[in-house]
Amino acid sequence: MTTTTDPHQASFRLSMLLYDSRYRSMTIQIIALIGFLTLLGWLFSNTANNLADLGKEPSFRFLSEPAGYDINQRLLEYTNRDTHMRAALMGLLNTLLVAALGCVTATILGVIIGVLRLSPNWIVSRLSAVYVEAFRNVPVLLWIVFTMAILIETLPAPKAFRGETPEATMKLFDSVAFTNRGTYIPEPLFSNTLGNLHFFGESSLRFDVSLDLILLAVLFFGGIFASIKIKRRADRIQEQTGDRPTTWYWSLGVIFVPTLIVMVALGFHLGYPELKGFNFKGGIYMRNSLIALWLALSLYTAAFIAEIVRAGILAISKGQTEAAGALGLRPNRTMNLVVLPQALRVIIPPLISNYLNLTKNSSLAIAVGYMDITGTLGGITMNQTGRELETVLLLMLVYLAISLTISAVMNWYNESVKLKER
Amino acid sequence: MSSITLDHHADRSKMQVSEEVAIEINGMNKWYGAFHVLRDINLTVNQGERIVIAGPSGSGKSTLIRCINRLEEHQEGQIIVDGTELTSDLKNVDKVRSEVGMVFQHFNLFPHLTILENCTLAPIWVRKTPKKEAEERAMHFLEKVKIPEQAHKYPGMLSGGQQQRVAIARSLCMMPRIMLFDEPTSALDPEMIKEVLETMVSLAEEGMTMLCVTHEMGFAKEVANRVIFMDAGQIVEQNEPEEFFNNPQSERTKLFLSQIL
Amino acid sequence: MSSITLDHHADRSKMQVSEEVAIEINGMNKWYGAFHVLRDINLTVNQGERIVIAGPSGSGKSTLIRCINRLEEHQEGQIIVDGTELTSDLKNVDKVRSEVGMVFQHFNLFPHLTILENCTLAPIWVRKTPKKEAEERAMHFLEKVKIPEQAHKYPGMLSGGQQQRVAIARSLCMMPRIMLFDEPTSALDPEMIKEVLETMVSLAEEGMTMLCVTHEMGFAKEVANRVIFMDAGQIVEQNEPEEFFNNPQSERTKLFLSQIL
Amino acid sequence: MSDMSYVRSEMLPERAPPASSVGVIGWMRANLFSSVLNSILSIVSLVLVVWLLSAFLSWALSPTWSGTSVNNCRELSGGGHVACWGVIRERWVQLLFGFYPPEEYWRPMLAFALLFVAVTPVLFSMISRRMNWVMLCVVLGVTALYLGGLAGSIAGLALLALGAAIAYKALSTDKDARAAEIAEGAKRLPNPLIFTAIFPFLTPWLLWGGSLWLPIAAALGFVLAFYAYRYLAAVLGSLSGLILSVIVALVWWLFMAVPFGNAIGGIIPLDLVQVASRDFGGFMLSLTIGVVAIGCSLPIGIVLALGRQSDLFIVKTLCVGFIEFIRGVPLITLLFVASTLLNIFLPPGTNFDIILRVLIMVTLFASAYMAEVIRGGLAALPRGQYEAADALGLDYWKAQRLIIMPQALKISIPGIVSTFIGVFKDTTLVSIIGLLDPLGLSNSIRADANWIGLIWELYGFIALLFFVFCFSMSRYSMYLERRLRTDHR
Amino acid sequence: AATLDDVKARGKLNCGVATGVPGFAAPDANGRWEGFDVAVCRAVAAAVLGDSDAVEFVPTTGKTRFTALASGEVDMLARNTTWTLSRDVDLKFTFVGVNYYDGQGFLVNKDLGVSSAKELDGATVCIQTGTTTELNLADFFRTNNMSYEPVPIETQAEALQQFNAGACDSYTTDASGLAAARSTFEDPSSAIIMPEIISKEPLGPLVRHGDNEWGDVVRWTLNALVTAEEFGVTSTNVAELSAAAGDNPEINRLLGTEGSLGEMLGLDADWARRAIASVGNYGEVFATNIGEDTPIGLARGLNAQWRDGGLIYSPPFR
Ligand SMILES: Nc1ncnc2c1ncn2[C@@H]1O[C@H](COP(=O)(O)OP(=O)(O)OP(=O)(O)O)[C@@H](O)[C@H]1O
Ligand SMILES: Nc1ncnc2c1ncn2[C@@H]1O[C@H](COP(=O)(O)OP(=O)(O)OP(=O)(O)O)[C@@H](O)[C@H]1O
Ligand SMILES: [Mg+2]
Ligand SMILES: [Mg+2]
Repeated sequence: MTTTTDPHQASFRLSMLLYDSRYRSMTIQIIALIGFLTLLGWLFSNTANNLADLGKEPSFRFLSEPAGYDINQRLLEYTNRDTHMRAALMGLLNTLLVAALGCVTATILGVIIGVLRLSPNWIVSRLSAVYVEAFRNVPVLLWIVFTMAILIETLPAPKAFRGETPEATMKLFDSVAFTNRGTYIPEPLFSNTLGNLHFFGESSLRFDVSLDLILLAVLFFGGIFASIKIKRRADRIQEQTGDRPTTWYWSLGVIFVPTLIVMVALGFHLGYPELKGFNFKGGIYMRNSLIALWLALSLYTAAFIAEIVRAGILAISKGQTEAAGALGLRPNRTMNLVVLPQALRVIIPPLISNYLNLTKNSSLAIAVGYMDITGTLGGITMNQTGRELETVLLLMLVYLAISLTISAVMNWYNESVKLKER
Repeated sequence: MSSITLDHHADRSKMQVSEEVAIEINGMNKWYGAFHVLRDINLTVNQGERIVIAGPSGSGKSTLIRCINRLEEHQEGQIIVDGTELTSDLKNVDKVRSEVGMVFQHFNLFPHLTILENCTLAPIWVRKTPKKEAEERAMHFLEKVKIPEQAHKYPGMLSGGQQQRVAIARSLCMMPRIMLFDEPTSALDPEMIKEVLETMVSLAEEGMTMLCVTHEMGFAKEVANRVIFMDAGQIVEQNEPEEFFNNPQSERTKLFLSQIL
Repeated sequence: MSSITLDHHADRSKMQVSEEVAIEINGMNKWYGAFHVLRDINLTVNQGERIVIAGPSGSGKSTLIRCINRLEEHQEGQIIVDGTELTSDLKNVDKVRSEVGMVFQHFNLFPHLTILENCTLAPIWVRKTPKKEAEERAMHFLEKVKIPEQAHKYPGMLSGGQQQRVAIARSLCMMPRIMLFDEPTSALDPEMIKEVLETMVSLAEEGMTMLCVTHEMGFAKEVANRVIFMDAGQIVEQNEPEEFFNNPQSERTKLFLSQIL
Repeated sequence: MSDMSYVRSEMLPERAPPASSVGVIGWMRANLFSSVLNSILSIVSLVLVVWLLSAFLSWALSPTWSGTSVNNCRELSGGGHVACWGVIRERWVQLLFGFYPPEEYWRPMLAFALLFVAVTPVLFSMISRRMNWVMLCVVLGVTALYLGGLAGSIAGLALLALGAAIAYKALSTDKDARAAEIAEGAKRLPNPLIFTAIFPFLTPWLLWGGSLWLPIAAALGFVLAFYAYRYLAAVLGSLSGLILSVIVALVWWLFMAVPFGNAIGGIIPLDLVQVASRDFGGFMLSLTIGVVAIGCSLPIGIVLALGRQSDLFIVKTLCVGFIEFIRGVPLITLLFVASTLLNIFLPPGTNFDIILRVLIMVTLFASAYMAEVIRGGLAALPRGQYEAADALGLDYWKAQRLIIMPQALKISIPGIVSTFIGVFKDTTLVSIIGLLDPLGLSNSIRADANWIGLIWELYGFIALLFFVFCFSMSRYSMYLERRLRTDHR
Repeated sequence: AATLDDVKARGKLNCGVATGVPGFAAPDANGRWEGFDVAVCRAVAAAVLGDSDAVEFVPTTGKTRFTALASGEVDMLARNTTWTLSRDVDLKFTFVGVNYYDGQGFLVNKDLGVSSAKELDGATVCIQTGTTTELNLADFFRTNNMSYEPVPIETQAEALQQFNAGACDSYTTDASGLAAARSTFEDPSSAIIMPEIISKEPLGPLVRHGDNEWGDVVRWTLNALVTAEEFGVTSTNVAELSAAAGDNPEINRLLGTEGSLGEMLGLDADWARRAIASVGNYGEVFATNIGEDTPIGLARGLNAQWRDGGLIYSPPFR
């Protein structure tokens, strides 16, 4: 039927903007857009006026000026002559560092606590419940300052290591020093080092990568790749004969033997921390601010993750375990083959949003003086340059970029594991 | 309760009972906390027997059947399955479980695995069957339950009746000597009940030892060689189906039958 | 499918069809995306007619009925309800909706409101009836569907049949001139189907114009003055019930009737 | 084969289970020592608990409640590593109320009690209408008595009597009798939600003081808008009616409300002593920020959630953009905006005080989360509810107001409570921008020469406050979730 | 004179102070703010409004203080803020004077065995962020070719916690702060302040650019306190001295018994008397809040009157 014509085309009336479903949505959207643009314009003009009054013109030039302050915990080399930009970069790396460390430990801890909470052991499950409630119901900021205070108050100062009969000694065969300034662990050193690769010249983004470490990483990941091959082969053998060959020593071998050989060839040795002057020298040094933040964020987030894990496992009905048991599968196999693959689908989305929260909470680093991006760009740089608008804007963009990346990963995962339904 | 009529009559002549004892239960007692759920159960099942267990809700039918492959632990008495006594020794439990298949009311298929993977999982990981062989066997049993074409779908995509048939095939893939059914049809629509019962009949015709909790009395008459009536955790009456239905002895049995038939 | 026998026979003499046109559908077409769900529908319904729409699942029955009060938009052709054409003009839509009542398969009562509030909500807010009057009218219709005593309960406390009757009363409270029913009984147990059908019969006796998608053929024979058979989005056949059931013309209708009767 | 037939002649009685599976021993065996691993775990945990408890108790049980300074504490306890509780004794009021004038403490306390009264009808559906009014009468009555004076005493006694009367009536009529009364046309008590609606206007007056006429004028804006809508919608149709009534309300608030309030206030003054925001501190500040943010974010969240659900592309994009932006950045950056930038964004000369600015930003923050919670509630509603509303001829806004929102909000309550807990905990962040919430105050207290160096006592006290509050709320929300699951129709 | 009128109309002075520095600004158990900086606020309030309690104290951090002032949230800032060119010119504030001459120093534990800041190579140094201190510190160590590890900290309380626990070898901030901090130690003699003062830190109250009348009020209130000390006017004798004009014309002009200085400022004649009566003269303020008899125990040092060899010097009242 193409004969019907639209009788309303000819006579457009103004009221149709509101009472005709074809135009109405357009009208509303245009009103919304105008409203939004007006708001935006209003904010912009206010900002422009206010800044003009203050005599500040928005500009990002300060980023290339020398920062003038020092950063104690950093992943790349940096001096107070470097630019604000590089200081911000150090901060960003620190943020990512503590977020990554936190996510890993929070996950491990959270899974353990979550599983313990389901334990048939009364006291263990009760203790885990106490843990979860204690951490979930007290602000994370409080936990951060609390942890910091514990580290400062309970660990020995470096000077306690001094003297004939020191009050404190290094732990683990004199290789690790826990002090109330931070923890020193041995660092890997190479006597026949291959040198460093240098990127980005003298710019603010410059960084060095040790060729030794690259080589070792390549070997290590190559080993992992080989061990995957070995596992595949074991799978094939199992498919063919039903018996699964024991391969763990092969896997370990290909991962570690080449790496170890090259390490020896490069003259690998550990550099131990030593008490020199006011502080320990040498070794890898993790400041207490980092450790406190890392610990507190992990402990706090772990409480949430534990609940997620528990809910995830509980969501897999008892019937699934029983069915697996009735088929003769041992509990650990049941866990690996039946419960975990299903529970993970339930667990991972909220898990990732907790990673996101942890990353955002890492901005509280400022409370313990850990120089993350909020501490550098949003802290000292903002203070010293007085560029509140620019720094806060940059700060938000950085966090937004991190968040969006993480949620993109999450969406991709959710899509890929959707259960197939009728 | 319901009484679905099966399309073809079961061939009783094929169902032979041997002298060999498959399951022996002696003076078994079980408690849930302080609640005495199974009381002094004595039961001997021979190889090839098809036993239907009936009884009012809460009488302990499921619990009894679940004790036989130790999904529940009993506290007193003996359960000997195929010569292996069920104790807290995990090896015995493993042995028994690999010889006893179980089908649940709610199918309990693994939703993250395809039908074929559901069927090959246990043979591969428990029996250490080569994958190829396991798959062939799985296809064989899927054909038997008449759904080979669904092998690569996921359980969520199948109807209830199809899912229950997959569950049966999955158990069969472990080549059990004994099959336990716990109300396999009570979550299904009448149409589907028929499909599943027919599958079970054909299983009985092949001489499988079966213990089946069900209220499908048509099935019991057709297939069972013994009907056990439980009430309040005890075996109150057992008899051949003919006798059981036409001439119940105990008052409780009579009451129960009057209600469900 | 099922065929519930109603307790009292409908009084056809009361059901008078006037000359006035209630609904007119001319060359109406509708697509869901690229899927052509309704094809060239032409239908005229007079004031007082009782029309039953039947057809296989997915044939577009629900869609057709939902187009009539614009829960769905059609893309081509005309739908004129009580002289008002359904176009994108929202005022017309409002007008039509206040004259057309609709009853859904799943009742869709508002669970947070009492039965009485369910019934008075639209009269008060749409028709701007004073509350008192609205409540009186609601009680009147609740009496008609025989559940005045439930007026202060919440929908969750009622049985399915009672809920569906409330849904009917709720529609009636808006004093519609036309009632649409979309499988009003298919979510109900047989017992309850009867209650609801009886309510619908008494409605028909009062001369309400009704369009009813249903598979209750007993109802169709009893009440309808026309049965429309749809398949693949088209009206395949329409006739008086007698003729329709005893002497179907098209092959598809025959096939369909053989399946459901 | 009749050899297999068997009939039980007499039924077995129930028997007690073997001793090893019941009683203390059975319980311990089942719950503590069911396997080797479990036994080890049990023992390790026990040792851990005992060790932690003994360490904690030996620190916490110290006779220093009366200490007046750190040194005084040391003397009282005879040295050693023990708590100095004197600081809590001296400062707990400050940690609770900040710098709020002590003679006005009754105001925040009354506000808090009223908050409880206002949310009860929403949160605890099993408490009857009458009980709600009784609670209100009791709270107001006790306050009036506390304030004393002749008028106060009379009003207090009257209110208490009224409460007692309602309670007596409630207890003496059972359900059926009540139903009969209602059927006869006896008036029901007004819905306690009326008080919930008044509460948001009453509280600011209680907390900040000033003239009662200003909140009344603000509330009048809503009343005006409502009547304008009623009248205009009938004449012009609902959408233009809505837009115009919003404009009416805005005009009232922007140009007329304050002069009106001042004018009437000049004639009939109903003033409380003004308290500046910066005198808010401690736990009361956290609570104020939390409650205000959640309260204000609710309507914004609803609008955002509806926008996000709508099929209008631009509206949807704007809402999604806002929500994702807010959820993507840490609260602390928003607080930086509040403390350093917000005044730059507003017209030159505007000057909100810092607490107001923080309130604005925390509200925006909470509304993004609120929007997601409410979206979940909306998504949980079956489509049929929308269709039924449409079929009855309700327009979009009426359907939302009468059908969709009441249900969606109910489903969302557990989520809203969780969001509140989150926001409430996050209020500690304001200490970073120099507000004196409990954590910020603890720093100031430690700057007092008497209490320098004290950490655990203060942190512990603050943690305890938060814990008690958040824990009970989270329990409540869990209970709600369970109930929603079971009484789901 | 917009600000002055605002303050008068409001009846309250909004004064930005630190969130907690012992002796300089901290709330006591009753929530009453006390301290050396606080006294300046009170003096101004007394001068302008006649009531030294008509002050709203706005606690600010290093980060928020300038915004608070620039946005008009506070009328003046009396908080350890160093007068620098860029703050004056670029951030557009007017420093109305110096109420405390300070300099950044180092506090170390005695048993560390260090006697000079030059020996701090490799040390861990706690600093309070948000001030000029971290820049000074970086400059000092760079020019002396030494390395150090900074530990940035938000509040003094936390800095002291770390210092006392030995988590940093040295605590650096303005010497006044160091002395104040040291005074709170269980054993104040266990820590020593290094002789090096690595920066000039003239601390003083400041107001916004562009409102010179208001700036004058604050400036001359401060000067009044200084002048009062110079001429021996104290809170105890000020009532007596202002009852009638005395022999000293400077005192007379100060106390309004002669001339019309108050009027020129837009205040009444009594303004300085009220300021002095409420908080005392500069010396009294110093003595009651941070002087040698207080737990803080600071010597006058640079902050002595110019006649006594210090830098405290008020332009003449005339
Ligand atoms: N895990 C358990 N803990 C405590 N009591 C249980 C448990 N499982 C079952 N029971 C109780 O044991 C009794 C027997 O349960 P069982 O499931 O064996 O009954 P049933 O005969 O299978 O009933 P139905 O026909 O309803 O399935 C019931 O009273 C039940 O409530
Ligand atoms: N919202 C929609 N989007 C796309 N396709 C739809 C939608 N609603 C229905 N359809 C399709 O349109 C066709 C007709 O649907 P309709 O619900 O009208 O059928 P019906 O005749 O009422 O079937 P039933 O008896 O099962 O209710 C079906 O193929 C259906 O899949
Ligand atoms: Mg059972
Ligand atoms: Mg349909």
